[in-house]
Amino acid sequence: MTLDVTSVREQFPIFQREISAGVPLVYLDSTATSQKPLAVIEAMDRYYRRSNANIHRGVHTLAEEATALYEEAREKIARFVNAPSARQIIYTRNTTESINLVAYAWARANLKPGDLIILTEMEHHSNLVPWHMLAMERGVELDFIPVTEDGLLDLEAYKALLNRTPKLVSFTHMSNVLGTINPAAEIIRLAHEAGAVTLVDAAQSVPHLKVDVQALDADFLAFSAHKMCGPTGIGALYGKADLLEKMPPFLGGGDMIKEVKLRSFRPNSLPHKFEAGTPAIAEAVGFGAAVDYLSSLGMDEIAAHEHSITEYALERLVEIPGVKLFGPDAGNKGGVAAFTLSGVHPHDVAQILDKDGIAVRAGHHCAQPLHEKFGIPATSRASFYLYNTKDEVDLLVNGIYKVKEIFG
Amino acid sequence: MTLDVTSVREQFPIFQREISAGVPLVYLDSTATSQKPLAVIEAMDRYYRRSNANIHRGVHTLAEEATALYEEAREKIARFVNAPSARQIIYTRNTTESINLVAYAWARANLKPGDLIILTEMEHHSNLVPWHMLAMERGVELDFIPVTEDGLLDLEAYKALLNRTPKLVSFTHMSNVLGTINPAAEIIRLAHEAGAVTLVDAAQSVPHLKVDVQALDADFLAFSAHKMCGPTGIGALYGKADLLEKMPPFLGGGDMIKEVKLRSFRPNSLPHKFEAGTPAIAEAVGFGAAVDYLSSLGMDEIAAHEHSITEYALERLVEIPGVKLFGPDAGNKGGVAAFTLSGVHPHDVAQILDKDGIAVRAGHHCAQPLHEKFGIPATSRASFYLYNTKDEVDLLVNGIYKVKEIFG
Amino acid sequence: MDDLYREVIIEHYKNPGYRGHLDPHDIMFADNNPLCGDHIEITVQVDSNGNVKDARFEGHGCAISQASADLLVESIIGKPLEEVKQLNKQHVLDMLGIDLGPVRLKCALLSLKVLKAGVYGLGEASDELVE
Amino acid sequence: MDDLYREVIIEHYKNPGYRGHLDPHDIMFADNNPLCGDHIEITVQVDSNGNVKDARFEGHGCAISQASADLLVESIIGKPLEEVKQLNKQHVLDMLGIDLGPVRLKCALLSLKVLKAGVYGLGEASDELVE
Ligand SMILES: Cc1ncc(COP(=O)(O)O)c(C=O)c1O
Ligand SMILES: Cc1ncc(COP(=O)(O)O)c(C=O)c1O
Repeated sequence: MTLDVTSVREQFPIFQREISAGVPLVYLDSTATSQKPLAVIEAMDRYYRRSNANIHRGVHTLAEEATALYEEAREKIARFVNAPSARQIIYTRNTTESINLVAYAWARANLKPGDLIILTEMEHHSNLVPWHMLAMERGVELDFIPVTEDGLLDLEAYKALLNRTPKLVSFTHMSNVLGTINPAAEIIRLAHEAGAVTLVDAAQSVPHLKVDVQALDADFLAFSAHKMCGPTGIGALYGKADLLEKMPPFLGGGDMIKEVKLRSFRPNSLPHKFEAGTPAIAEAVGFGAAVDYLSSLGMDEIAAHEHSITEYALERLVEIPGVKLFGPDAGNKGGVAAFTLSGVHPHDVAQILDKDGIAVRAGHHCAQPLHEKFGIPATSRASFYLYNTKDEVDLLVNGIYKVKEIFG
Repeated sequence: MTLDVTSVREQFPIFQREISAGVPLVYLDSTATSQKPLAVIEAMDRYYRRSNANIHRGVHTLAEEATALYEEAREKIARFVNAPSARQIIYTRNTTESINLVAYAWARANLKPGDLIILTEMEHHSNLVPWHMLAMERGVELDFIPVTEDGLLDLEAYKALLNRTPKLVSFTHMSNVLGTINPAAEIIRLAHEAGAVTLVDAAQSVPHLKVDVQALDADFLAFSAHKMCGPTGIGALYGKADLLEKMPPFLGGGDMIKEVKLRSFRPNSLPHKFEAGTPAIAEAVGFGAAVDYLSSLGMDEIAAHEHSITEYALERLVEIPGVKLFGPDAGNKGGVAAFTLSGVHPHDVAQILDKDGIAVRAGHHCAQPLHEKFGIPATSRASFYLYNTKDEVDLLVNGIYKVKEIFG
Repeated sequence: MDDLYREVIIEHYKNPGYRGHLDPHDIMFADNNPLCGDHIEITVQVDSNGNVKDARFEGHGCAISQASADLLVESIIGKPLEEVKQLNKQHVLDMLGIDLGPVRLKCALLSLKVLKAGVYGLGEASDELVE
Repeated sequence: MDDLYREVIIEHYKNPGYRGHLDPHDIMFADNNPLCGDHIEITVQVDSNGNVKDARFEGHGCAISQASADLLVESIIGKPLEEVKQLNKQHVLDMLGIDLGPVRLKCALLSLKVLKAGVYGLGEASDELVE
């Protein structure tokens, strides 16, 4: 079954909008955030119009409904990534908070000065800064799996790093710049052999590939709803039950407690231990609807569609004189094409494309060290998702020719 | 100008729903979370249908629109509480996260073992547990302003506590159980005289009263959108600029940085320093719409309306044999009526009321120590907001008589 | 009368047959429902054949939690412990004969959770015991 | 040609008149735009009357940030420092002659921010300088 893109696009109201009179939207920025289908928008709308209430502590009908909706969404998300149990899915604000949760509640409780954390050179700032903060505060050490010229992780160098018995290996499943899909199962297996805990930044993989936390054997795995057709304001952390159970709580407050005295408290059981205060309830409902939507289309079908668009885009972009592409070729990568155009700054590329309704991102894409490694301050990045078409790739290519003309 | 409740109610779609066939909703649980007006639901809907994009880093039209909407909402919220500048408003998930942000980023950087934090006996768990965690981790000491029999803070006892030169005084502006409106300006003035920093838990005050952070001279002030007609998943922390500027960041990741190297980073300026990762963008838009909606009605008008309902409710409830009310009388309190009914557990009260569509909350309302102080495990709580009517109070009273009948 | 508060519940709440504390006992366990403060303690005496000789509950809380405890304790007297270990959610719901949402379900199942944690000799009662 | 990239911008970007680094200088300041990596350094020589004798910029980034810097430096030569202190956002936008959203505005105003932080002798450049 291939994806019927026309009917997919009909599900996304934003494609009816024009960027300026007569100029339709060509959205090539899904790596930053995805657009939202009707099913998700309407699920949240319905929640606010019919069932809105605070959860867990209420006896009345609305509170019961809201609680059920909130927890059913967790079950859906757990099934989507094949978590053994829904209580291993912690709701957070986004991938970034998920990673910080591990940095605060697991790493601060388990690491001592001198302990080693292995990251990679292609990490998003979200998987760098929490560890910088920890390194400054606690004196843990950081080292990095190098990225090769063609945008892959250097696994031999990784194996050498593992000899230094790291306590944690934290890495991105898919790079948001290079598009590289890293061999997560192998990285985790090697980490486990060396006795390290693993954290997978799955912000880019869960939206685009079938991710199975048990097949990967990941200890922690972080992702965001907004990149997978869901709402802003909610993300998730998956964790192995024994790790989550041993961790102290992170944020303190209502709902995460079993009992509170004036001077002490007992934390609640999983997953509530890590969800303090009124959570993002409508957003959880939307997250559940997003997972339903993606599942109804099939993650393999979505990945295949993206793959064919990406292959076509790389082919066409590489033909343009002055365009330099970053990252591996289509075989090893998700729907991301980051490039430079000689003599033109990526911001100018993006702004001129925008006049034609074409939305691409320009900058360091929250991966400054990676850009530094490649000796460039910024790239332009077009990215593809289930609703994109080859026609849109053609519009992008024409737009780049226009940029070249202006900068003559 | 008094509030036109009929036209207010028309703005809230949930009042069209029936709890069961022929049984309309009587929503008396706004202290837990408020219902949402069309203006808020539609602002978010429109955002997802027209402007959805990731913010701050994008050059294209949608990203520019989303960024503008996100930042305009911050300006609105700043004006709503009279903050000197929008950069002093940090978006968080909720009041709970706002308080934890202060506990992590301010208190952990500034307090040492033995330092004293003053709280009150009427705090919500959100303003207790973060300090319990800090006390366990860092050995700071906690002490509590006692609550009198009639539900007020004992200010003489407070003055005595201040002689012990606390570093922080953190207290609720309005109790979510007793309804007590605490004399925040005076508490803060006394704290400042004693050299302490102040944190106001304004979860219940900002939705119901005109709150002016400058008139209060609050150092930090925390509130949640979902309790003030806004969406779930977003809250705010107001802070004085010099305090916020000196604080280290809390969560690390994208957007909160100026620059990232492989092994270090420089934090961004306010407010972004404290907003890591993709924020709750649609929710910020909804938060802004909520503030617009409340302002359009007038906070003084809303408070006056609630006051008249509360006065009436207290009068009628106290007449019921077996009902015991908690908290001060209407003069000193917001729209909350917590009560027990002798011989019947609050859960049973709430469940029987629910059969008639009446939504009240039963339990410890995340204020277990306060309930312990009063020697009861739980209360039933009816709470009132701009959309409630005296007729609804009558329905509540009739419902309680029915409970009495069932329990004979 | 409200179907949610069937006579059986009000009756067992107001006039429980098995309220008390057995001393000596072979099994004792207590826990509370953090969401609402309901509390249940159960004590059990076991005979030499491994059957429940007698049992009692103590506690406070809503009619549903207390009536469930009374009904549950009544239902296990004389039963082999092995059979008690197999009791599930449906056993309690059948005795109550009402529909409950997720929050009140916790009230209804607190006594079963406490009983099973005690019978299995666990350190902590977990929700999984009553699924 | 696209109105967003008026000839003046492309022209000053491709053929800047004031690119360089003055040594000696009386004022020097540099900063970058964290969102996109644009970088601007400005050096200024001041004469004995407190007027700008000469000025230059160095940097890299988009056409808008670099053209703005060139236009800005050109516009201050000969001006009293006191007048330079008063320059605002509108001064730059008038020279560029285009509409900009909030993100690109930061590119356009980076040079003004750097210049004013230098002239005021500040430790850090803040966005408030260019409001
Ligand atoms: C006084 C008070 N403080 C804090 C909170 C916590 O608010 P939230 O759950 O939105 O974090 C509440 C809400 O229940 C409250 O009433
Ligand atoms: C690889 C990767 N990690 C982490 C993140 C951060 O996600 P969020 O901003 O939702 O926290 C992103 C998104 O930009 C990403 O692409």
